[in-house]
Amino acid sequence: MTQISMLRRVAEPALWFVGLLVVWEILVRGFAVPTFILPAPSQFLTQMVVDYQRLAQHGWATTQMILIGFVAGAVPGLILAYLIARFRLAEQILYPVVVFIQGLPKITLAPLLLVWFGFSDFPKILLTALITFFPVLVDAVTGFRSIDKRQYYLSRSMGASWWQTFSKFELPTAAPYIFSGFRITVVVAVTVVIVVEWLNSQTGLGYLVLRAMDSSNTPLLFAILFVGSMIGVALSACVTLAERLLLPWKQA
Amino acid sequence: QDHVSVQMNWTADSAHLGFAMAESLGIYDEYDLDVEMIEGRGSAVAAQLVATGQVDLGYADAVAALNVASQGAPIRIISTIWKSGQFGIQSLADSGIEGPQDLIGKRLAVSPGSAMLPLIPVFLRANGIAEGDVEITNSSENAFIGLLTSGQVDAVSQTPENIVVPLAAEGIEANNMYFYTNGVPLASLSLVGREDKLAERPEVFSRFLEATARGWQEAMQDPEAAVEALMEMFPETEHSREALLQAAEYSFASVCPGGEGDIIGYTSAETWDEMYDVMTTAMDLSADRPVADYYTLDYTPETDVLCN
Amino acid sequence: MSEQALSTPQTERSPLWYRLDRLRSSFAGSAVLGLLAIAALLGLWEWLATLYNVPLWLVPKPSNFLGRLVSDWQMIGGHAIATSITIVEGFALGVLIAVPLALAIAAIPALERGLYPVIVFLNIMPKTVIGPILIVWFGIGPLVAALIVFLMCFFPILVDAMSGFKAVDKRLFYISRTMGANEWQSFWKFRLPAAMPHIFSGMKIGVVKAVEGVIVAEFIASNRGLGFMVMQASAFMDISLMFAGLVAAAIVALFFNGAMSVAERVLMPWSRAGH
Amino acid sequence: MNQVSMTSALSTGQTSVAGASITAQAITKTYGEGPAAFHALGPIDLDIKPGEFVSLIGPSGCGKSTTLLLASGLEPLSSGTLEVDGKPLTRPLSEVGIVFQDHLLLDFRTALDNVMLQQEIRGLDKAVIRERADMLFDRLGLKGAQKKYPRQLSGGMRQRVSIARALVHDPSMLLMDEPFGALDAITRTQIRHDLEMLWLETRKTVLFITHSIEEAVGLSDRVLVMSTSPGRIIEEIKIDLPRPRPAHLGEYPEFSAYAEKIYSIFAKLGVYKF
Amino acid sequence: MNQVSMTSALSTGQTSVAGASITAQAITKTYGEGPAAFHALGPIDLDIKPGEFVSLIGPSGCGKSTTLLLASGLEPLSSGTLEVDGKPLTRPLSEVGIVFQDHLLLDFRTALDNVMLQQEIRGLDKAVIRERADMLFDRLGLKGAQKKYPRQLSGGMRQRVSIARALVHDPSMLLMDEPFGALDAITRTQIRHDLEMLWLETRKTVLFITHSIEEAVGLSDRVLVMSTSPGRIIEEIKIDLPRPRPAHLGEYPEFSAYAEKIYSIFAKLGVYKF
Ligand SMILES: Nc1ncnc2c1ncn2[C@@H]1O[C@H](COP(=O)(O)OP(=O)(O)OP(=O)(O)O)[C@@H](O)[C@H]1O
Ligand SMILES: Nc1ncnc2c1ncn2[C@@H]1O[C@H](COP(=O)(O)OP(=O)(O)OP(=O)(O)O)[C@@H](O)[C@H]1O
Ligand SMILES: NC(=[NH2+])NCCC[C@H](N)C(=O)O
Ligand SMILES: [Mg+2]
Ligand SMILES: [Mg+2]
Repeated sequence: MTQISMLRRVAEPALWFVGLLVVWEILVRGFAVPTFILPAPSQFLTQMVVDYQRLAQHGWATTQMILIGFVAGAVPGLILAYLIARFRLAEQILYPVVVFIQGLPKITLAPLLLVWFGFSDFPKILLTALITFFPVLVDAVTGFRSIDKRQYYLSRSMGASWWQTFSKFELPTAAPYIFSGFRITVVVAVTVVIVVEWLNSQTGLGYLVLRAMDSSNTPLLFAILFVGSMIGVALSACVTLAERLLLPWKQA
Repeated sequence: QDHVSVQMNWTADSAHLGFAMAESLGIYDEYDLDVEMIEGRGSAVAAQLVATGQVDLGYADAVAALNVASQGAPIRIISTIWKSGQFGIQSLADSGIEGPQDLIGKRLAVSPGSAMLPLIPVFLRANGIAEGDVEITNSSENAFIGLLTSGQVDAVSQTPENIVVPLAAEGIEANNMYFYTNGVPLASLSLVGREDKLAERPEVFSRFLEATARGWQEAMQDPEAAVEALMEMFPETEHSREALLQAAEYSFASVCPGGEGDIIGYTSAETWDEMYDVMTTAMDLSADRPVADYYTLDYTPETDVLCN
Repeated sequence: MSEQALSTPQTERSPLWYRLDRLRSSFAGSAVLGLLAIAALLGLWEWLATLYNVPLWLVPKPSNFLGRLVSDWQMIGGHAIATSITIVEGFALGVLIAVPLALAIAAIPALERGLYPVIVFLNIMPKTVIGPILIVWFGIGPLVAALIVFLMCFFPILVDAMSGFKAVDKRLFYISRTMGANEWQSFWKFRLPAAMPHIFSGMKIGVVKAVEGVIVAEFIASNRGLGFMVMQASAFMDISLMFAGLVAAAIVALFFNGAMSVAERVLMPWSRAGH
Repeated sequence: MNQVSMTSALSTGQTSVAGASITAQAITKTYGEGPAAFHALGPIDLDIKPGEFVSLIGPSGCGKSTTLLLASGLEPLSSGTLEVDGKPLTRPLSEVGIVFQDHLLLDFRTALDNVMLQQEIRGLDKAVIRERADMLFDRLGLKGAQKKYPRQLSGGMRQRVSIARALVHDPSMLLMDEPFGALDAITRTQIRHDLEMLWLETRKTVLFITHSIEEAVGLSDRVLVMSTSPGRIIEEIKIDLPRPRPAHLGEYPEFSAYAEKIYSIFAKLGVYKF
Repeated sequence: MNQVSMTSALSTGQTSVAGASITAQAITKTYGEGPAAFHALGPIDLDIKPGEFVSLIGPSGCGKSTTLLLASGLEPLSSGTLEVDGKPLTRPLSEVGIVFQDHLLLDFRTALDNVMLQQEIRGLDKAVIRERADMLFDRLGLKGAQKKYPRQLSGGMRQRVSIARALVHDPSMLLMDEPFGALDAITRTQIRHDLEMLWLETRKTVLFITHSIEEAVGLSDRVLVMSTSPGRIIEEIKIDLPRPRPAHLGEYPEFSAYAEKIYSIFAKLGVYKF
């Protein structure tokens, strides 16, 4: 039973991917699209095999950065979300500031951050966190607000402390929303990290992107993006898995 | 050995052949220098990193460096390596664009935010072309090759290394027209230092300039070896040997625009005055400080290193 | 009679008017507080910059770029409007495609297993890389900018709408089916309103991503808009105009977000009622 | 309160379309699958004739609500066959009014809008249904609650709104899951009477789930008594009492005899401990 | 089923801490504000002595649940004063067991975990409470439901889980809002009896809200009858019947007299139409 569904879980997306790549290959060949505009899958997949070592190494650097950036974005996102959802004043003061900061095209700041902090990890983490925390924040706010106010009757009548109310009532109620924020964030984070590395790093897939672009090596470029996307798909699957494990009542 | 860190303008390419050659031939060792070349992300960033003191020297386009300096950054250009501008206009060979006048009525793609942007109006004016006569469209430079080959634009503004060389690799012939030779006589990639750091170890920087100039001289003599040296110094580079070799021609032309006998890395005070004139009159650079505030010839090597 | 005394004073105003009035006052209230908070943030920045004597080429002071915002308001405003139009186009496209797609994915498990990873996969392609390819395909023009905005805001809306549709209490379908509701009715009258809180949070994220996207889009291909202006400014090393552009973009984001909140209050009156 | 009786509010002139029949053979329901499977109901047989009023009574958790969900086609059978009007049920019944045990009002609609949903979805005449809705609101003591959202209503009011929703479109069959559970004794008796009058007039088929022996006996042609979980029908009791039946049933010995009989069946199930 | 009686399951040896007193003067509650304000309750007075069992009965929507929320300190008063054990109530009571009308189980916890929440939050001994929980589950007919999530339970089972949750920590005061509403007649009588036995043993203060006249008379020392909305207390009836009271109250004339009295008060409120 479970084995069959496991198989499906892997086979079905795989089928879609293969389909996508085949259509891509046919289109590129059919319309004779030059490689420097859009390489055929066969080209960049070959490139992937050739360059697997470098891709793996930089891919790992990027993955680490994504994970760090994700945590650095999600944790403040959750804290702010809680404050915003619970305290009207916090909502009125913090939310506009958050939207304001979020509305600043922070990517433009990448060169400035590079000037301030050099090629260190800090500006990369900062940028990633700044760009990624918003989805978690917004979804968590909705989640914390979705709690039926009458549940507070229950928690208060038990004399629950602040922490107990949070951990036993509010957090589980908001959890499905928070996970949906995570699903968005983890995917956004991949893109962001790649762009940030492209602008501001000496390692990672984004840095390789820069190299590939400089030398007009589009097969390499797409090989890199393919790897990045696979990382994203994998991380996204991890979030789904975590959701299944942590929120068993959604499955029942 | 004296340590000198240099913030490069970009990732390693033909603009850094001279440095790689100096390193690989042991010239820097000879001058008792321990040189660290750091790949970068644009000239402005390099100039700013010098200003914040994170590196000893920067390798940046003169226009960008002067712009940073004019906003109060305590930096000075100590040597102009690429004495002629790197930017220009590229078009497919069969487009019939040979000179500036041929651009009239054509579509020209420019990348917003790029360093060539301020140069284009100067270039047009110098050639008596009204801005409305050329249809300028804004597009990311990463689309340039596609736009050119698909015929969506007639010309693009970039460096020949970034357009002509990769097109050649695809078997497509293209032309380049430098701004420098068409009415915009501005220097390009230059070494920039911060005033206090320069004052601290004047003689070290002097040595560095001489060693570097000699590196370029050697590179021009043996381009293959220079490319080899570059690939050894920056093994991560994606550029192919052939591409680097082709680009080297453009690079060397910029180092020695005056041809044989030109002094590598040296721009005279008179030329500086002319450049400053162009920048303050045609390019909005503030003229409240004299040009002598922005450059110094104090570190120029005792003995001139000449082009051959 | 004490009962009379206790009952609330009768007012002439209709409940609708009262609702509008409350909305306005509370909305204006939040707006003022929010602006004060942002002003405080900028004030702190100004103070620190002055205190440490930070030079302009490193970080401009708020007084520098806010001044530009005022003196060049016509030019900046024009770009802001161009940007806003692109946002509206791309965002509308995003909502129109993401919501129905989310419904399909939520309804058909095979799509979630198969199509969703592909969407994740495609979504990760950085827009800065996709953009140039789009330009070559679609030409330089507003279409590409709108497409990039669409690509940016599509995903958050999709994900949140998906969880919204999935979170709908299964028992609500009991009612819709016993009423013989057709697919359209059950979507329109049950699933959509029930999923609304999720969709709105997706749209709130989406609209901010759209602002981010539009700037990127205008870096890549456009002849107007705030992103274009910021890039021009950076080419000319006009840092204060650059920051003025960034701030203007943030204001555009605030505006769209505010519009979102108003839409939420109007479209989901039940979320405000009671308690 | 409005003095129009619910009966007149409900019969819109069109006299008595006979209701549908429900026939079920050996239906069962198992929730979940694999080791987590839970056999919740049956096998049970049902044979409800057109226009009959049948009550289902049984201990909590025995599968009454499940039976209703199966009979309405809302949950698939795990086994057995089910026919409505002689035709196998392939999709949820829609010519029906259902009161669910947990009222299932839509949070995002006001009380009135919850009721008017029937009109919107079925495409009925708005003015007519609106009038019926207003009468039902009056009749059910919901005056003034029209514009409130469910969460602003008391428990009993929510239940009454859901009753209004099930009746407003004058359905030919009624399925009601403990509809009067949260009502006070008086309203409960009142509405029971009203429902009986309505039924007498239109003779719709009614499947009525209740915990209350009094209600079951007071309303039904037939009472089906279910065993503890997994529920099966262990007794079928025909109630031969004249209609309309009186309010204070306790005072009538015929009633008490039936009630006593059901009590004793329950007692045999071993529920009592004292 | 387990034959241990609920009483013994509930009294953990520690004999009868007398309950708290509740005194309220002219309390009222208005929900919302401005033109949307709704005057839901009062003014009413309450004077519940320690260890007293008081029922509140009244038509649906009259403000019974609201009274409970006020008395527990969960909703702020709109006016009036309220004291518990002689001290003004400034924060929600916590030494209390509350059964809410809409059970308020947490969707994301299994039945057992919903009950064990009391232990987790109050930091009680896990083993002890777990044992009590198991006994309550048995006693309330919830055997086997421990690991089910609320949505997998029948309506009545959910309500019983919430009763277990209110009793598991052996509180000194009980506030119950229609706790037996969704139970079948038999279980209902059974649990009523069990609750009475428990109360006799420990004499906690109980405020009991019900729609059932039978339950009110069968359990209480005093019954407070409320008027229609906005509810006020219109009658106070002392129930002078010996305890424990029998299961089939209907058969006892003393009981019928009290019931009749309440019926007649309700009837005067104008609820009856037939
Ligand atoms: N949060 C709220 N906002 C507005 N009105 C409310 C709210 N809660 C209750 N009411 C109103 O207050 C009145 C009393 O409600 P309450 O729940 O106390 O009634 P009740 O006596 O418990 O009724 P029932 O027996 O049906 O449970 C009702 O008219 C209800 O509509
Ligand atoms: N979705 C579900 N998943 C798993 N088990 C379920 C589900 N719904 C109901 N059950 C189980 O099926 C049994 C019968 O439930 P049902 O709701 O039909 O009982 P009921 O007779 O209506 O009880 P009540 O009188 O308490 O409403 C119960 O034991 C319940 O736990
Ligand atoms: N592929 C590129 N964008 N190259 C740009 C090179 C950087 C340029 N030479 C500068 O000095 O700023
Ligand atoms: Mg049920
Ligand atoms: Mg109530």
